[in-house]
Amino acid sequence: MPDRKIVIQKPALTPFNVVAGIIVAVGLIITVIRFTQGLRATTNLSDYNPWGIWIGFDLLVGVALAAGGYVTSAACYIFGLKRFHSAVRPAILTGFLGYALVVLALHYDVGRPWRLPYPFIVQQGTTSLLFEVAACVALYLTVLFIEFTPAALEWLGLKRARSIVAKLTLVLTIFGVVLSTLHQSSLGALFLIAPSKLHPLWYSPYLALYFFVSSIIAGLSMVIFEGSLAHKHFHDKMDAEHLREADGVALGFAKAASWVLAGYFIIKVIGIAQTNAWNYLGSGYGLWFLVEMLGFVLLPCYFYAIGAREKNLKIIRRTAAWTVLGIVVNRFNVGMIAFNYHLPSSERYFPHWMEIGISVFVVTIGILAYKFIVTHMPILYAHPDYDAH
Amino acid sequence: MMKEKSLFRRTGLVLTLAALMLVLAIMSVQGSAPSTPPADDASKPRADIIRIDGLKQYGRLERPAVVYLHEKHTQALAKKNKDCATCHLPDQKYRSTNFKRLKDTSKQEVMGIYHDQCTGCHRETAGAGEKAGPVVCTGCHQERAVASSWTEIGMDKSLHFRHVKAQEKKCEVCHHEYDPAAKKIFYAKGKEGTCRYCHLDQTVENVSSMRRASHAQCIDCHRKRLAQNQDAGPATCGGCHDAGLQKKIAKVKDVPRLERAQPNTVLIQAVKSDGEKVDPFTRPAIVPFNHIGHETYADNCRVCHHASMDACGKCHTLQGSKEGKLVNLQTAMHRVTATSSCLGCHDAFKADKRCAGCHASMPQKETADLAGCGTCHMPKPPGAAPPTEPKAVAAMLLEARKPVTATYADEDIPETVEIKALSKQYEPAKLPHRKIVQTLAKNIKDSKLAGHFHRDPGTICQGCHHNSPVAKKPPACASCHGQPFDGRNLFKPGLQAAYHLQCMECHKDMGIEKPVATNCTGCHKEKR
Amino acid sequence: MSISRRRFLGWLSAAGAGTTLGRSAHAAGGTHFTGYPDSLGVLFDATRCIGCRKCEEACNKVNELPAPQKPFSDLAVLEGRRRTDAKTYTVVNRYENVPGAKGPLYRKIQCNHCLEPACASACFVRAFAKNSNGAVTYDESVCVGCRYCMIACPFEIPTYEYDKAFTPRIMKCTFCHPRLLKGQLPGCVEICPAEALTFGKRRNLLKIARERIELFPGRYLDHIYGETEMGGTAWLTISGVPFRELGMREDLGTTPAPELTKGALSVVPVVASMWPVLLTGVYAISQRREKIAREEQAAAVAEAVAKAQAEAKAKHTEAMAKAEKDKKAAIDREVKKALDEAAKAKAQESAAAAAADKKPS
Amino acid sequence: MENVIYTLHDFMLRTESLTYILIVAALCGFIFFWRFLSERDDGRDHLGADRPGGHHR
Repeated sequence: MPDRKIVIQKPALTPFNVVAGIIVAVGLIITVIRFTQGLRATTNLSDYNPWGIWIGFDLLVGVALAAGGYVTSAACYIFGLKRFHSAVRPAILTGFLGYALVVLALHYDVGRPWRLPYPFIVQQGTTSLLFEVAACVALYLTVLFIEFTPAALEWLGLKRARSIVAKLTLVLTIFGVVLSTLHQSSLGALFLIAPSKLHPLWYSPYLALYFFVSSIIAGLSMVIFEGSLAHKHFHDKMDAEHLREADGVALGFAKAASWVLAGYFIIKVIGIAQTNAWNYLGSGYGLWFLVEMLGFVLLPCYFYAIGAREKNLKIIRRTAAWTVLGIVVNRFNVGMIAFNYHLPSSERYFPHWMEIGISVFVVTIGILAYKFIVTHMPILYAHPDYDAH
Repeated sequence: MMKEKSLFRRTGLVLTLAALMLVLAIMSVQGSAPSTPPADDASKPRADIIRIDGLKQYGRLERPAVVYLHEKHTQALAKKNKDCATCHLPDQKYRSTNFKRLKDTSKQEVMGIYHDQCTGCHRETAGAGEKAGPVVCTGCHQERAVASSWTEIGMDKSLHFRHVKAQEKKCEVCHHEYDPAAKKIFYAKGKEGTCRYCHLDQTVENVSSMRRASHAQCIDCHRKRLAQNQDAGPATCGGCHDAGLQKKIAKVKDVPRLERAQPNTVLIQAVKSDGEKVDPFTRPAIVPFNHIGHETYADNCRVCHHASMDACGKCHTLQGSKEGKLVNLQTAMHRVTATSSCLGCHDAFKADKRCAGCHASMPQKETADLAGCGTCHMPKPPGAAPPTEPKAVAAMLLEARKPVTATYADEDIPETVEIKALSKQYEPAKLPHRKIVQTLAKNIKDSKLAGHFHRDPGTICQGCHHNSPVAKKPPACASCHGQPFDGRNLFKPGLQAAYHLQCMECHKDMGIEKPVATNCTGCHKEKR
Repeated sequence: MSISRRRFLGWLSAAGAGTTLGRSAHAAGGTHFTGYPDSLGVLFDATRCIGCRKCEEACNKVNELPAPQKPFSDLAVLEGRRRTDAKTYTVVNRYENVPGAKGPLYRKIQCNHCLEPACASACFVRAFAKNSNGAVTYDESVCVGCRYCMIACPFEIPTYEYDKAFTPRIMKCTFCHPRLLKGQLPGCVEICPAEALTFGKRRNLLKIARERIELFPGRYLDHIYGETEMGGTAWLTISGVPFRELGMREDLGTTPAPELTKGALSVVPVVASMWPVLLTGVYAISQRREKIAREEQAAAVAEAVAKAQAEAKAKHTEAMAKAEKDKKAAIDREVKKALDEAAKAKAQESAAAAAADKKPS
Repeated sequence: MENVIYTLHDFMLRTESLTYILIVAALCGFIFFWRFLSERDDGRDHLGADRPGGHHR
């Protein structure tokens, strides 16, 4: 186990710090413009395209990729797969950061962000799936925060509080799975109300199910993906248990991801059969749909299987990165590319550079926060003073 | 481990390739078909496009039907001094319209004939170093969108007259009957009907389809006459069927009346379903029909005699019979939506610009308005005793029923009408009332049809002054049209809309471009 | 393919969630909703519209919207395709060269005031309300500005004030709700010179539309747009050409918007209540399996210990018996003594072995 | 298109029939895929373990 008290002094002007600094600076400038001149000045949103990448990427992708928290904690605490224990804390942390950033990004997108609590405290639009998403995201962010507190409390040395929270683990995990199931699926169900706008290959009565199942895939893949990144950059922060279990986590998650991907592929095909959308496969959108289905579902399914069979971590890690990209592709398709497919190309949406700037800014903040927390709190190692809960 | 690694790489590669191939396969099957047709002949519309899809009768086509350009082949053969005989074999009397065969025998054989003979000739031609047609499957079997100028051609009065003249009134050259017992055709004088009575869209037993019959007989005759340097009709596809060339076919003005012993006047006769004729003079009103008058308006006999050259009542009996497809006499005469009914044909004239101004805004519904009945249905003449010849009675009644187109005297028609009711922002609109009436009256002056239906001098006023009795001084618009959206009368527009709808709709339907509907000051002068 | 775009929320009802309790069960309960009785509407007759833009002008005036760049009398704007925006509640577009039409055709665009508005169904703060007079109105004071209503609206009507940094509103036609309350006509209806807009109770408008279609079968298509589209709208349209020629979508289906999300919503309580049950069950099973595994391990260890002990005892007894026998059989005392010692040594050995077996547990 | 569907019943008859075929095909495929996925694992792993948490021992 590394001695966490040794702080390695690094030069402040590393390339990473310089790039991150520039991004943050630009992000802050755009923030000022956004909150002084409105969305017209910072986005390419229009009356035809009310949602851009701040929803398509920051919300849809962000929430999907933060699914690692509930997937890992469910595997460890509910399904009793204790050998994945070391993966839980990093997953919870990324989940928490992910959701926090989603909420942060939403402040940019909605017109009057200070009214975000209105659905709960002023008037409840319970018929809206967005209400459900909002409620679940808010609650789940709280759950993730509590789940994450043991690490912070250990860092702060608050033993009593930490032991109270530790006792809540199972309840919190079950809560997390329930809330995640609901809002992950509801993000897909948001589009159920617009059958005339979403391309028939993507619109399906199963949309909610697709989003939920693919969030499991996203969660599994993100844990592998982050694990490999953390291994590269924070190897010195990891304890023996973490290092010993890391390969097992990757192998187990790869096998699970392959299996879930197979199921996902089948339900996608059945969805096409149910809506009888076969004839669209011959069109341009059909080609793009096939790229998604074959390139980002079937292909990773196969390579995960190969990786798990051959115990080849390199393949697994690359496949994980590819699958994460596939999730991005899928969410972009539903949220933007196949959405408004009926409009002439002149009315279609392409993000403004400032929109991209804010999205990159938000991701950068996430990475910085992760870096800070991982270097300061017991995430990649167990605190010597505490038992594993 | 290293070995296994190369295994993954290989499988991955294979999988990727397979996926790519699948994508390409789907693209080629589904995507390419409707996308862009080869544009070789698409530039100029043609009348000679034949879809060779005869194998349809043996089940689904395995490949796309062949789009065959007939004149391209005729011209190519003509250059080599070859003619129809190259492809069309002689049948009993005329050449077969089929390609290199008299009959469709079996799928294999028909397919074989096309494949061997078409590609055989193409190969031969190509072998001789000349430009030739395709020899591979997809060369012929492909979906091609060639612009078509094909239009149907029919024997109208003018064309018929020219044929009669050219054949020196020998009707038997074309007209014939079929004797099913002897399985022969023969000519029956005075029984001539139109081709389509027997030659239907599809070949039925021994009666060939209209298409086949006309192509065999017309072209054969035209070709024979052409060969003898006689005046003859076209012998190419476009000659008859190209929209442009069709217009160049000479039209005879004032075609002399057809000679088939048809009556000048008819008394419409009702027949009961059992064939018993109803004595017209026992009926309260009878319909005299001006046969010779209608002949000038109809392009051919089939306009009215749509299935046989018989009296309407023969099939359309009083109660309806099987031969008349259960359409009874009443319906056959009155159904507005039927083109060959009296009312249907009369109604079509309302679309004329001169008539549409008033008639387009009148309901098209078949009306139960009994006032109009008297135009056709007349009480029997008092003097005519029962045994009088019906045709003579009809002639007598028609003599008494002359078209009238007169309206009120000019001084009875207000010259201008000022519309002040809606002038908050504008000066009163000045309606050139008399000019309008005079224009309308002029429009119908030459129409006998209009003359019969606008018998009262006030009828023409009804175009605007609707829904009130015919009168010299009809009520003002505002006396009916008040506030809009009156809950007690859902269908009546308010005054402003009533004016605008009446004026502007009429202008639109009559093709009067000024004033434009959106140009307020065109009618209303701006208030200063 | 002539199928309706009606969607089947199959998997949701299959999960047993479609048939929840309550008075609102649609098909299953035999109840269905027909909207407010006597609610109002407008019938737009596309064959009557002359494209004068008076309705746009009136709308702008009565709603006190900002003045447009070009005056309303300028009909050149009809050259392009326009839509509603944050400064315009209604626009008229011109459609030239429509097959089957004598001249240009016009179509007015504004909120159709759905019987079951998608915007209201989608709004998570209930900023939209369907009023009993038929108007769908918007309450700016609660709106968060998420723009989900714009996603949901099949007619693409709600617009957003993208220019405003702090107080952006959703902007859309209000059916002149305040005017209706005062007994006045909507601005556009009042001014229309040709009564291309007919105002009245929706059920009466349907009668008028049907009557017009019946009286003039050649002028109108036999369809009232809005009678069933998206579950029906308060504003109806009749036309002489297919509605798609006027830029109206014909593939919207007849399912009202709330019906589209009803299934997904009904799953929420089921997941919320059954997931904890199932997950706790899974947890219990995994715990139990762990416990059994532990017990089995303990039992196996105990058994091994017992077996070793029994074996040692048996060996000991055997050795003792043998020694006894030997003792009796042996004559030589020295031999006997030596055997005694050997037996003792063996017993010690096995005891040590047993102890060694026991230790690792 | 030559096959126009006019009734919901016909539409569902077609889609549901195909769905059942797909389900059967998928189930058969799953068997082989699970074998493919697990055949190199140590012996005890052939049952269950198809949960999102991955395989267990």
